Amino acid sequence: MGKIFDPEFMIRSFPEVLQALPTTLFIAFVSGVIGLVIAFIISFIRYANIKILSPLAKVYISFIRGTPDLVQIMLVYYGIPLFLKAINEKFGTSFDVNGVPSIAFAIIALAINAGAYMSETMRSSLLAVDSGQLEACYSVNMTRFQALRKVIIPQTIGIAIPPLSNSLISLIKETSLVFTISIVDIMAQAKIVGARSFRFFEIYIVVSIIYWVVCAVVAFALSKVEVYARRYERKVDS
Amino acid sequence: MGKIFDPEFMIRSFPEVLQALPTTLFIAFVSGVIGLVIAFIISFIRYANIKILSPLAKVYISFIRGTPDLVQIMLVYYGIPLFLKAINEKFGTSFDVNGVPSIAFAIIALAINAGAYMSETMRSSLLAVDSGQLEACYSVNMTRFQALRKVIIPQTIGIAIPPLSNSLISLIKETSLVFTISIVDIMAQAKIVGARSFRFFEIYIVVSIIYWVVCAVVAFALSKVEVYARRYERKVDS
Amino acid sequence: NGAASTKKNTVKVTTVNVGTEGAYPPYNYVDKNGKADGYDIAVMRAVDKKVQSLKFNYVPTAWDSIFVALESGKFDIIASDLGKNPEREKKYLFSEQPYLYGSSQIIYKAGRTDIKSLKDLYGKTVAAGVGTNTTTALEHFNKENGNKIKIKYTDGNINNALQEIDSKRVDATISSIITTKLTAKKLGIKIDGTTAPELGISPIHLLFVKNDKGSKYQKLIDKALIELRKDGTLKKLSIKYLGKDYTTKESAE
Amino acid sequence: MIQLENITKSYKKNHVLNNINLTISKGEVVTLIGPSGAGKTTLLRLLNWLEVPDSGKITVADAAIDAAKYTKHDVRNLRGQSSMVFQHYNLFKNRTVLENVADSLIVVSKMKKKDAFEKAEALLKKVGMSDKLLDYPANLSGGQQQRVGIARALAVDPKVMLFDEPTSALDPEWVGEILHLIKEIAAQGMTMILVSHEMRFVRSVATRIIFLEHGELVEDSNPKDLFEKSKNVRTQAFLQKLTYEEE
Amino acid sequence: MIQLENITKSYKKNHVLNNINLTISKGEVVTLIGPSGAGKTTLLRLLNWLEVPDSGKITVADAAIDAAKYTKHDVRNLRGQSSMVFQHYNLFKNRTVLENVADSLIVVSKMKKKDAFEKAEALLKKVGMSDKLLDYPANLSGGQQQRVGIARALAVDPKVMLFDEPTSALDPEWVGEILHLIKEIAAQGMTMILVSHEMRFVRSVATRIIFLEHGELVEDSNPKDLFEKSKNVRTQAFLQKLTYEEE
Ligand SMILES: Nc1ncnc2c1ncn2[C@@H]1O[C@H](COP(=O)(O)OP(=O)(O)OP(=O)(O)O)[C@@H](O)[C@H]1O
Ligand SMILES: Nc1ncnc2c1ncn2[C@@H]1O[C@H](COP(=O)(O)OP(=O)(O)OP(=O)(O)O)[C@@H](O)[C@H]1O
Ligand SMILES: [Mg+2]
Ligand SMILES: [Mg+2]
Repeated sequence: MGKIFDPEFMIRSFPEVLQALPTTLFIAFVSGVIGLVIAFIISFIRYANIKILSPLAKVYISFIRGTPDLVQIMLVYYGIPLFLKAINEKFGTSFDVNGVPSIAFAIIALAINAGAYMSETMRSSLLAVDSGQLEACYSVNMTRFQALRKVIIPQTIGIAIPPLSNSLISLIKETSLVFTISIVDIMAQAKIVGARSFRFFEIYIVVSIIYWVVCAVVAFALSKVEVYARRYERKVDS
Repeated sequence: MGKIFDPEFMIRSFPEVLQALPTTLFIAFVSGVIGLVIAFIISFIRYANIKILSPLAKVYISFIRGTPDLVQIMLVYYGIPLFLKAINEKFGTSFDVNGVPSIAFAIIALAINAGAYMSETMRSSLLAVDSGQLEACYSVNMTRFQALRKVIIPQTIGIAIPPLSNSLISLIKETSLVFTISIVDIMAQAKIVGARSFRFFEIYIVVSIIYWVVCAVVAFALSKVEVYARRYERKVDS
Repeated sequence: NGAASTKKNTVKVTTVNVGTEGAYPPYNYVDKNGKADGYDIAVMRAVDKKVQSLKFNYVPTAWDSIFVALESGKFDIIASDLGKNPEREKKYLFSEQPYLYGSSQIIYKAGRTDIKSLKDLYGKTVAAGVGTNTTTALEHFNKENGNKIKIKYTDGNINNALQEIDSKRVDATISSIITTKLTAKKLGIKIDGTTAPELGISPIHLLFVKNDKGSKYQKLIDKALIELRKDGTLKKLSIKYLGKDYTTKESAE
Repeated sequence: MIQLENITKSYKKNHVLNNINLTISKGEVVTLIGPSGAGKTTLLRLLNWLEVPDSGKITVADAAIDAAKYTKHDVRNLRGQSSMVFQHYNLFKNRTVLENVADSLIVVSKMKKKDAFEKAEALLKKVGMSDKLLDYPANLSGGQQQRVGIARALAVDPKVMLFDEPTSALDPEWVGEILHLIKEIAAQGMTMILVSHEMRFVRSVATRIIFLEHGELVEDSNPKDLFEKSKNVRTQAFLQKLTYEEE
Repeated sequence: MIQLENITKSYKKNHVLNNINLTISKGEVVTLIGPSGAGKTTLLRLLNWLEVPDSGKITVADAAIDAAKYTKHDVRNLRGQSSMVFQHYNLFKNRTVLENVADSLIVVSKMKKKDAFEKAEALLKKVGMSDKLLDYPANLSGGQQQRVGIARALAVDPKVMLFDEPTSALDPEWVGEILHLIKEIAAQGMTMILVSHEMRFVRSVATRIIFLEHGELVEDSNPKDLFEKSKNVRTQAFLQKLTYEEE
C-alpha cells in the first residue's frame, strides 16, 4: 500500500519536472516582452485619446479581458486553421499554417492577452502623474513623446510596477494553458509525471515550488526596480 | 458529416450554460469582496510597515502569487482533509470537515488568492499619493486612519481602479478553477454540455460571450467609479 | 494536413499526428524519456509497423481540447482509450475494429455493501469525469430512469474522484477498474468495485477525423488491427500493459 | 510654550540645523527670517514632527518629545498642539474648499456637520473664499489656495500656529487682509511662528524676530532693536535688503 | 512680438478673461499685477497654450494661433517661442537639479551632453544652486526649487519669457539677485511678461505695467505714469497697498 505522502518521490521527480522549465520560461519571457510593448502602445493610445484607435483599443481590452484565456489560445491555435479551412472550401484557396510551430501561437495568444491587462495598469499610472509635470515639459518645448520618455514614464514606473508584477507573475503561471495546444510546459510535465506515478499531490507541490522560486526571483527583481524608480520621492515620517 | 460550425446549436445551448451563471457570480462576488478586504488590510500593513506583520504579509503575497491557483484550491480542498486525517491518525482525534460545503472552500481559496494580488495594487496606489497630503492631515491632527479614510484612500481610487479591475475580471474567469473541486460553474457547465454533444467550439463561444457580457458590465461600472474618483483632477490640454 | 512527406524506397510515407491524453496510465502516458507509451500507444506502434505508408507521431494534449484539436486538423487520429457512443459517431469516425474491451465498474469506499448495480445508486451522489464514455453512459441511464442519481461532475482526473470517495463527499464513481485500482493503491485509498450490469462492457476504438483522409487511415488501420489480433500481438500487449487479456469481449468480463 | 533643546537635523552631509536652542513664551509672535535654504521650513516642520530631528528635545504647549525616545502617542500629542500653513499649501486635492476647512472639525474635533460647515464658511469668508466653497483645489489660483490653507489651519483652534510664508502667493491687498487677520488672532493671545520676509509682518505683527542662517540662530531680538541696534554684520546685510526698496 | 486678440476664457460660469486685446513689442518688460484670482496666471498659461481660450487669436513672436481652428503643429510652434517659470515651479520630480535644466537642451535643442551640462551648470551658478546639482527637487527648499525653475526657463533661450511670481518663495537677498539677473536678460533685448507684486520688479525692471482685475485690463501704462498719474480709482487703491509699508 502507498503512503499518503511520499517526500522521497517528490525529490526524485524534481529533475524531470524541471526539464520543461526552459519551455515555460521561454514562452513567458517572450510573450511578456511582446505584451509589454503592446501594453505600452495601447496605453499611449488611450492616454492620448487618439481618435479611431482609442475606441478600437477599448474593444481590444474589453474582448481580451472579457473572455477566458483558454478560449483565446484555442481561438488562435485551432480557430485560425478552421477559419482557413472554411475559406479554402469556399474559395478553393489553399492557405495553410501548419508550418508555423505551435509555440508561436502560444506566444502570440499570451502576449495579446497580457498586453490588454498591462495596458490598463499603464494607463492608470500615466494618469497618476501630476499634470504640472507635462505642462513643464511643454513649456520647455518638449514634444509629448519626449515628455513621456524623459519625465512622465519614469515617474509612472514606481506606481506601475506592483500591478505589472501581478500581471507578469500571472503570465508565468498562465503559461500552463499551452498544454491545451500540446506544448508541454512544467505544469503539463507535472501532470504527465503525476499521472504516470499516480502521485498528484507530491508533483503539484514540486511544480509549485518551482513556480514559487521563479516568481520570487521575478518579483524580487521588479521590487528592486520599484525602489530605484521611487528614489527621488520624499518619505513622510511615521 | 456534421457542419464545421453550428450556430443553431449555440443558441440552443445558451440557457443550459447560463444555469451555472449564478454559481459563478456568487463565488466571484463573495470572494471578490472578501479579497478586497484582505487586500486592504495587507496593503495597509505593508504601507504602514507594521513590524512583524509586514514581513508576514510579504511571505503571504510571495506564496500566493508564486504558486498556481489550481494548486491553492486543491491545497485548501484536499489538503485540509488530508492534513486532518494525518492528525487524526497521529493523535487519535477525529476532526472532520465533510460538513463544510465545497463552495466555501472555493470562496476561501479564491479570496485568499485575489487578496494577495490586489494588495500589491493598493499598496502602490497608496504610495502614489503625494506625501504633502498626509502631512497636511497630520498638521490638522488627524490620525493616520482618519487621513487614509478622508484623504489618502479617495485619492488612490482613481489610480487603483484599472489594475483592480484587472484583478476582479480575472477573478470572474478564475472561478472556473472551482471545477477542480467539482463545483459546476459556467465553464464546467460548458464542458459538460460540450462533451455531451461534441460541439466544443460552439460551446466555448457561448461561454465566452457570457463571460464577456459579465466582465463588460463589471468593467463599465468600475470605469464609472474611476471617472468619479478623478473628478477633482485638472486636465492638460493637447 | 499534418503531412510532411518523405520518400523512402519508392514508398511514400505520410507522417500522421496522433493525439493522446498522455496522462491516463496504463492506457497512455509519457515515460521518463519523454516518449509516449501505454497500451494505446503500443497498439499504435504495432500498427505503424504493419502500415508501410504511415508514420505516427504522438502528441500529448490536454483532455479539454483533444477533440477540438482533432476537428481543427492538428491531428488526424486519437488513441486515448475512447469508447463509441452515438454522439461521438455523429461527429467522428471510429475504427471498425475495437482494440480493447473496457470494463467499467462502480467504485466505492472499501467495506460498503449497499451498492451492487446502478439502481442502488438512486439518491446517491456519483462522481463522473466530464467527457468520458462512462459518464455519457451514466447520463443516458439516468435520463431513462428519471434522473434519480445525483451526478457530481469532476475534472476528468480519476484522482479527484477517488479523493472525493475517500472523504465521503461522494458515494461512488464509475470508471475503468484497471486505472482506478492502480491509482487507489498508490494513494493508499481503500476501494471496492462492482461490475455494473447496466453498463456492460464497451469496446474501445481509435478515432479519426471525419473526412476522406480519415476514412483512408481508418481502412489501413482496420486492416492492420485485424492482423494484430490474429497474430496475438494485441493479447500480448494487453497482458504486458494491463496485466490481463482484455482484447476480446469474453476475456474482458 | 515652545521649547527646542539641542535640536540637530541633517540630511546626509547637509547639516540643516545645528544644535538649536530656543524658548518661546505664550502669546509671542515670532517671525523667522533668513536666506533661502537656511532651514526655516525644516524648523517649522520639526515642531509638527513632520521631520524627525537627529537629536534634541521639543516641547510645544502641553506636549514634550525627545528624539532619542518617543512613542506614537507622543507624536500624536505633539501634533495636536499646533496647526500649520504649508509653503506649498498642501490642500486636500479630493476635497472641496469647504471640506478642506471643515474636515478636521468633523473628524478630529467631532463637531456636528452643520456646525462645522458653518464655522468653515465663516473662516472662508474672512479669507475671501466665499464664492469658491464647492470648488476643488486644482481649480483655484495660487493665492486662493493659500488663503484656503490659512483658513484650514485656523479652523482647528490650535495652541500654536505655524505659518510658512503665508502670503507668498498673495497680492498686496490680500497681504493686508491676512496681516489684519493674524493681528486679530495674535491679539487673542495665540502663540505663532511665521516664516516671512514680508516687511509688514516683520515690522508690525512680530513681537520677536529670529534670523536663521546656515542652520544657526544668528540673531534673536524684538523688531525695534533688530532694525536699530543689531551688531551682527550678516544680519545687517540681510536687513538692508529686506528694507531695500529700489535699486 | 506678442499679440492677443479678443481673447476670452471661462471655466463654466466663471469668466476669467473677458475679450482681452493686448500688443507687446519686442524688448518690452511687462509686469502684470492684479488681485488674487484676477486671471494673471491664466493669461500667461494661454500664451503657452496650456489653457485653450474659448475664442480669440494669439501671436507670439513667429507663431500665430487661432482658438477657432488650430493644428497640433500650431500649438507646438507657439510653445517653441516662449518658456515659462511656473507659480508652483513644476520641476521634473524624477530629474536632478542639473538634469532639470539640461534636459531641454539635450532633448529639444539637440545639444551635446557635455555642452548642455556646462551651460546648465553656469546658469545654476547664477541662481546660487551650484551645491545642489545632483539633488532631486523633493529635497530642495521652496526658494531653491524656484531658482531651479528660473534656470530651467532661461536655458532654452526663448524669444519670450513668461514669469509667474518668480520671487514669491525667495528671501530679500535672492529677490535682489534674481532682479539683477532679469535686468541683465532684459538688457539683451528679451521680451518678458512677469506676474509679480514685488515692488522692485514693478518699479525698476518693468517698462510697462498692466493691471488686471476680474479678467479685464484696467490699466496699461509705464511705471512712472502709473504711480504718478493713474486716474483709475481701483488702480490707485491697489497701488496704495502695493507701496504701503506699515499699518
Ligand atoms: N482649471 C480651472 N477650473 C476652474 N476654475 C479655474 C481653473 N483655473 C483657474 N480657475 C479660476 O480662474 C480664476 C483666475 O485664476 P488665475 O490662476 O489666473 O488667477 P491669478 O490671477 O493667477 O491669481 P493668483 O495671484 O492668486 O495666482 C480664479 O478664480 C480661479 O479660481
Ligand atoms: N528631504 C530632504 N532631503 C535632503 N535635503 C533636504 C530635504 N529637505 C530640505 N533639505 C535641505 O535642507 C535645507 C533647508 O531647507 P528648508 O526647506 O528648511 O529651507 P528654507 O529655509 O525653508 O528655505 P526657503 O526660504 O527657500 O523655503 C536646504 O538646503 C534643502 O536643500
Ligand atoms: Mg521654506
Ligand atoms: Mg496665479
